[in-house]
Amino acid sequence: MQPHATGAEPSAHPDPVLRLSGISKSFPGVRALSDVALELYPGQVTALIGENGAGKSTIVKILTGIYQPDAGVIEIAGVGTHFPTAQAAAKAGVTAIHQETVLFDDLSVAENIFIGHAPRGRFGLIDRAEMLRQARSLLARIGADLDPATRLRDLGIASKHLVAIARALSIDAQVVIMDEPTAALSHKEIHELYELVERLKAEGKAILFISHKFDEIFRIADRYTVFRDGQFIGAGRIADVTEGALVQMMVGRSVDQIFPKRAPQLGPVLLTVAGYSHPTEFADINFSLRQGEILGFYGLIGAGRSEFMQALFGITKPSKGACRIDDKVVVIRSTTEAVQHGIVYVPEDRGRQGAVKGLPIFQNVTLPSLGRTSRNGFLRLAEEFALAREYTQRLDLRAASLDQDVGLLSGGNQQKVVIAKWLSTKPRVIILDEPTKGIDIGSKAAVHEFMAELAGQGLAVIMVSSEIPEVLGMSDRVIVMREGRMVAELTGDAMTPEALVRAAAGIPAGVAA
Amino acid sequence: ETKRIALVVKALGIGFFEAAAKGAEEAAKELGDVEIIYTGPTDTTAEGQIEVINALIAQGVDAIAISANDPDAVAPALKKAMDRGITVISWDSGVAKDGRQMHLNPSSSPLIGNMIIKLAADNLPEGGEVAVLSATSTSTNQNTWIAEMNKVMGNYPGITVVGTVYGDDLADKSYREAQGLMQTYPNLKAIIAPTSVGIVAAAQAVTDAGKAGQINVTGLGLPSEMAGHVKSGASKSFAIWNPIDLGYAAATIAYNLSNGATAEAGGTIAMGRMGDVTLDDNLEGAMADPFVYDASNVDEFASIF
Amino acid sequence: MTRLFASREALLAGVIALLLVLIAFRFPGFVTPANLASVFNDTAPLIILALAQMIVILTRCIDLSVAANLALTGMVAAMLNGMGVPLALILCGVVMLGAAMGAVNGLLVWKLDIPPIVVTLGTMTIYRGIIFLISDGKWINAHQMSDGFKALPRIAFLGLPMMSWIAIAITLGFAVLVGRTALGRSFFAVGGNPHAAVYTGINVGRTQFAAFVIAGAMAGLTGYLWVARYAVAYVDIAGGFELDVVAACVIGGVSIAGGMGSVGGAVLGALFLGIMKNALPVVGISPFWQLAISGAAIIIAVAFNARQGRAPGRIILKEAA
Amino acid sequence: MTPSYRVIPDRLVSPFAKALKSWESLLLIVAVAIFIANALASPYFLNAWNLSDATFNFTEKAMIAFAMAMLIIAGEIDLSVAAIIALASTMMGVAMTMGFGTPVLVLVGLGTGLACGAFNGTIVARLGLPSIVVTIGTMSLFRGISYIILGDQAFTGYPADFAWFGQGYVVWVITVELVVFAALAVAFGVLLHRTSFGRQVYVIGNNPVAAQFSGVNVARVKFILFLLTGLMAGVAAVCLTSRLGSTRPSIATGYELEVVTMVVLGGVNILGGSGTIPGVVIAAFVMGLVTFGLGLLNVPGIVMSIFIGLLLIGVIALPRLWAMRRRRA
Ligand SMILES: Nc1ncnc2c1ncn2[C@@H]1O[C@H](COP(=O)(O)OP(=O)(O)OP(=O)(O)O)[C@@H](O)[C@H]1O
Ligand SMILES: Nc1ncnc2c1ncn2[C@@H]1O[C@H](COP(=O)(O)OP(=O)(O)OP(=O)(O)O)[C@@H](O)[C@H]1O
Ligand SMILES: [Mg+2]
Ligand SMILES: [Mg+2]
Repeated sequence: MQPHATGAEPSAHPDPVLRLSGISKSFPGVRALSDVALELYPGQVTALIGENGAGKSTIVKILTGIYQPDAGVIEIAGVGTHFPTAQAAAKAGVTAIHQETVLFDDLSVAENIFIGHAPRGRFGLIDRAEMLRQARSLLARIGADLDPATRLRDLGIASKHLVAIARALSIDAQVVIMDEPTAALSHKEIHELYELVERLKAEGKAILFISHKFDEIFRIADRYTVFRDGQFIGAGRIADVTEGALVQMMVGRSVDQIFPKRAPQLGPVLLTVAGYSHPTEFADINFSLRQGEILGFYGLIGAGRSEFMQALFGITKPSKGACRIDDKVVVIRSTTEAVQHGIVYVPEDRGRQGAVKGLPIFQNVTLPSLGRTSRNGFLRLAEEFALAREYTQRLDLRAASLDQDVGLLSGGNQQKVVIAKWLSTKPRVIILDEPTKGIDIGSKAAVHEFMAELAGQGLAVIMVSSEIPEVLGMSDRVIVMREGRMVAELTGDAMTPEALVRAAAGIPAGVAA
Repeated sequence: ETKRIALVVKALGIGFFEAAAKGAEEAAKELGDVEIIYTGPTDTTAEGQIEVINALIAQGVDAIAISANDPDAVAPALKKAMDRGITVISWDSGVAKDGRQMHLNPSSSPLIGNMIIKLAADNLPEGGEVAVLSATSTSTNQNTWIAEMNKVMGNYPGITVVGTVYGDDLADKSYREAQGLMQTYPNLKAIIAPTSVGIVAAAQAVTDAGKAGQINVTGLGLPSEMAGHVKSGASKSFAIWNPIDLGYAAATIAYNLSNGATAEAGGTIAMGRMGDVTLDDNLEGAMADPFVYDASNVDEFASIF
Repeated sequence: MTRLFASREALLAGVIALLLVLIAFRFPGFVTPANLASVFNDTAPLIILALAQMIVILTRCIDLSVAANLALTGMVAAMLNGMGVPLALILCGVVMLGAAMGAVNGLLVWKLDIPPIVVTLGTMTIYRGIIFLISDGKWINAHQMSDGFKALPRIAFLGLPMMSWIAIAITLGFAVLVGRTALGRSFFAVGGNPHAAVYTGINVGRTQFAAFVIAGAMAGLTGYLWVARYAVAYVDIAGGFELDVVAACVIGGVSIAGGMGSVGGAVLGALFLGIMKNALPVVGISPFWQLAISGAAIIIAVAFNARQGRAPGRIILKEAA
Repeated sequence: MTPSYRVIPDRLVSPFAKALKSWESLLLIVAVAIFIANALASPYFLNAWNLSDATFNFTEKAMIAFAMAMLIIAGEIDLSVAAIIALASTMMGVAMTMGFGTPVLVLVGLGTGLACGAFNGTIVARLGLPSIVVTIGTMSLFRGISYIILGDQAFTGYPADFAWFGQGYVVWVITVELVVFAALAVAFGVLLHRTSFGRQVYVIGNNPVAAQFSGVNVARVKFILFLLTGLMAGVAAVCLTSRLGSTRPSIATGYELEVVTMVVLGGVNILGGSGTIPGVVIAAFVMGLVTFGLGLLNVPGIVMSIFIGLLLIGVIALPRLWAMRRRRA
């Protein structure tokens, strides 16, 4: 199928609600968008597809008045307009669920939903009762079972995301934008989100949906638009295109989506964890891990996988349990000690826990390896650059230079820097927590390739992932966690999608999943 | 060639020192070939005065006459000044002996010590509790006067000093300290504040507490600042020497020393219209007796200083 | 029940009550209503400025220039009084002048994006310097002020001086501002997550500007009250008071990182400090001990507050909950 | 995997070009301008002895500023430094009255500084309390202990050889304090810019969570920084006590804000994450030159502080205003 290069459509379709044309936007040193076009139609879901750093989030920010375009036209229902502030965009009927959760931990759920446009009562003061009432009905509408008076800080990450969705819907909008809305949601919530999207479609809203997951794009999108390196590549109807063609447009070449084939060469047992427990977060975790093995950890969001991994890495202290490396008992009280023992952890929350924004790429990469790139505590710049160059290039990092601030990279490229940082330490056990979350398809393959290579070199790899194909495709063995406990350990033929979902959701055998 | 004499005060802006500067200018006019540099830090710290002294040394002034915030801390800097040929004297609040050629007390310390307790006692024929509100705890002259006062307490039976507090020569702190005194000692009969800042603040605090007339505020103050409180009855009487005279005398002594006069124990130095000052073994001398102000004469002097 | 106990305000109120009981043990006269009223009156400027500082801190800023602002407006008030300007005009004048100085801080933070601590460190010295320039360093003493000028904060009404009533009125005003207006809620949003505030259409800079202007206006009003109350104006009045104000906020549970705090907390924090300051000399503790004791009190209070405020964390394990 | 990697250059801008456009260069121009203005304004300025005296206006504060700069870069602050000076000086006085000689006095001064730093460091780094508030508390606590010990008394009569630190000369007009200042400038410059410890300081200032997740012992680094700051306050206490020849509890009042001003003027981001030691060194000279130059004209200290305040805001604001104008044009 040949995609329509112009995005123009047969007249059978209604006119677009929103049309962008000739939009360009530059940041110091980066041209994020050049002369791109985008059209959204009422009652249809348009998927915006592109690699990390293609400019997807940038266009969202332009549409919501957070960035101003350098050039180009925004038309709503055929009338040219511009959005100097976020409020102007909301007034014009554009609302968005942003890629980062943009909420306030110390305000209540209701206040988070209505901040900036709270219902007013007497003397123009905020009408709290009315605000709670409206919040309750909004939450009910998206099927979220939340008390609007709860402080946001007390909610889990998935619930927070639901609040963000409720907030977007609290604005009466014609255009709803969702920037990777399912990245932080678990199975059940994702399905509820799909239903919500269907309902919004039925209400005649125009939806812009950004995702790296092709299965969901094909499931809910009606149309697509592809960007590559800030350029408009094509647009058209989903029905007229295949996955392979989309990927081709996206990366400019064909990508082998098959997980790397490998014949695991298992060495001796490297790591043994016995009875690891935490007073409130997880209990009684037992497993052992061999050299050259990839161990998957599956579970729903909030199952406690990250909490356990962070305890293993010395961030939090367990209350009970022992950890042995090479059959020697080790006590890990800090991250420094974990690194000394060869255990490293690639965190899930790269913005907060991974990248050090404000410092250049090379300094990020060499941070845990400073002992190797320095002599007697004195730094050696040339060695730092050499080390950083080696690992970032292998991960196909897109950056202007190694001296560039990490904060200026796109989300996916930041993740690559964080992974490079840990690989450069030559660890023995590497824990990857959602390593491909928010990473585009090309880089994803590179990360998978790399994981296989690491295992081949005799490293022990732990991979926490919520993506079933990834877990099944990469792991030699899978541990499933639910509510802080190990509920299943699967190997070989027992590793099926059904088994994973059943164990993770706590559905006993025999009941339909 | 004109002589440049620096009058260094504890802090700029205090009425007492402004008046002293007026006196120094008067001396300059009388002597003819003198330029007065009136300077000081803006808060009452020794470090601030040292920076001022360093700047004066750099300018090569002929003489420095200082009222010190700390007798010891400024001494090394002043010693350096003397090493570079600058005449150094202290006045009002003194400097350690090796940091100056002589020190001019406004009055003799025993006289002042006796005066402040006498002012309180004269209005308390039946005796009673009195408290002292001082300036900073490091203030040399305050401490000397209070020590002298304690020496003569035996002459005033029935009067007991129940406490000493420090207002740091800050109006608001002094005010709060005075309030604290009234709360702590319900039978308090008088507050002695041998500081021009403290006495005004204490009088205001007593007035605000509705105790004007019951608690007598006395000590050392400026007539212009105290006139209102004398009228309201918060203060029955207070004493002070004339700061204009003091500035005048300090400037004249500095001039004479830098023109060849010598400061030696037992010797005298001329102070122009104020007569001669006689130095003791510590090379200190007293200018004049303190003068008492009350309702009968305060208005007359309020317009002068 | 546990909620009530856990709330920092209730806890702080308890500590204050305990403090009063301990003082009463040594010196019963301190807890008489008349004396407590006078302590409250003494603490009024601290209460007003702690509230003002609170909203600034809520927006992730800090205003170190409040005391200098107070001193400058106080001096201007005294000078205007000396020129015979009527009191009503002086009152309007000080609030406007204070707000203008707050606006200078706010504009530098908003338009030039200079960190607030740097801006106000600079303006703190500049405002103090300006007092010296306009007053020539001279003091304005009680006898140079008109009786009407000095009287306002002292007028008693229902047994409390006007200064206390003003503090009470301002406390109520802040309660409404912070709890019930869009601006008040946006202070929390801006401080809690400035990044997210942008996405919700709140102008971070402008909200911070508003906080500075309000704080400045409060400092201006307090400037008049201070000068009229103590009947003196000079360069150094309220020197170092900005640190007391910040300490009051922090003791009251206002998070220095922004986004967290309450009117009740700030007021209680100010009262705690005020009672400490007033009580120490009264119970006969040597003046030389005062500084160390209040320092220790601040550290303990902060440590305590932090322990209280520490998030309990999520609890994944069902039976542990 | 494809062997042909996309090549990422190390740098696009050379470090030298970066330095030319840096804050430090701007500040250096300001310093030179102030120097020239001073020379033109006062005939007494260009005199070796006078310039030597002028260094006392900043040396002690600058010693603390080096450590404070690192602390601020790491995202913390210590407002208790002036109070540490007071306590260290008081302790030296106590040791002196017990009859100890100069070497012991110096050790006591440095030791007290270290102890105070350890106290701050423990509370901030181990208990995780906000340093700005904790050190407002310890500021009262440390100075309060001085008041408890000294009351309205003073310690005087330090041994004659003790005066060497604050009043001595190494050669000609070069004072002991100036040499100590220079040595510390180099030491801190190397520590911050050339060692892995210094790198960790920057990392913590930019993102303490990521630093912990990268194996950096955040609490330890912060603790060491507080220790260093306390130590430097101890060094300053030795110098200042020696220079004044006496100890009062009110010694060094208000130094903390001048130190912070110096650090910020030196281009250190008060929010942490960036700044350099050379910047702080230049800022120290700028502040010393301004106060001394204006002092020669007998300008009152408070008016000088207006200049410092304007300088502080102006040096940050002007380039930004300039950039805004250019963007609009
Ligand atoms: N504020 C900014 N300053 C500088 N560069 C930026 C900024 N925001 C985005 N960029 C750059 O613009 C480009 C597009 O980024 P954008 O976030 O839009 O990518 P994306 O398509 O959303 O990627 P991802 O899938 O990783 O989220 C990237 O090269 C990024 O580095
Ligand atoms: N309410 C919350 N408050 C703060 N942090 C949270 C909250 N909920 C989740 N997180 C953080 O988000 C991440 C999610 O971890 P969580 O334990 O909930 O899930 P998980 O089972 O580890 O799996 P996943 O990696 O899929 O999220 C963790 O880093 C956790 O610390
Ligand atoms: Mg994006
Ligand atoms: Mg997780």
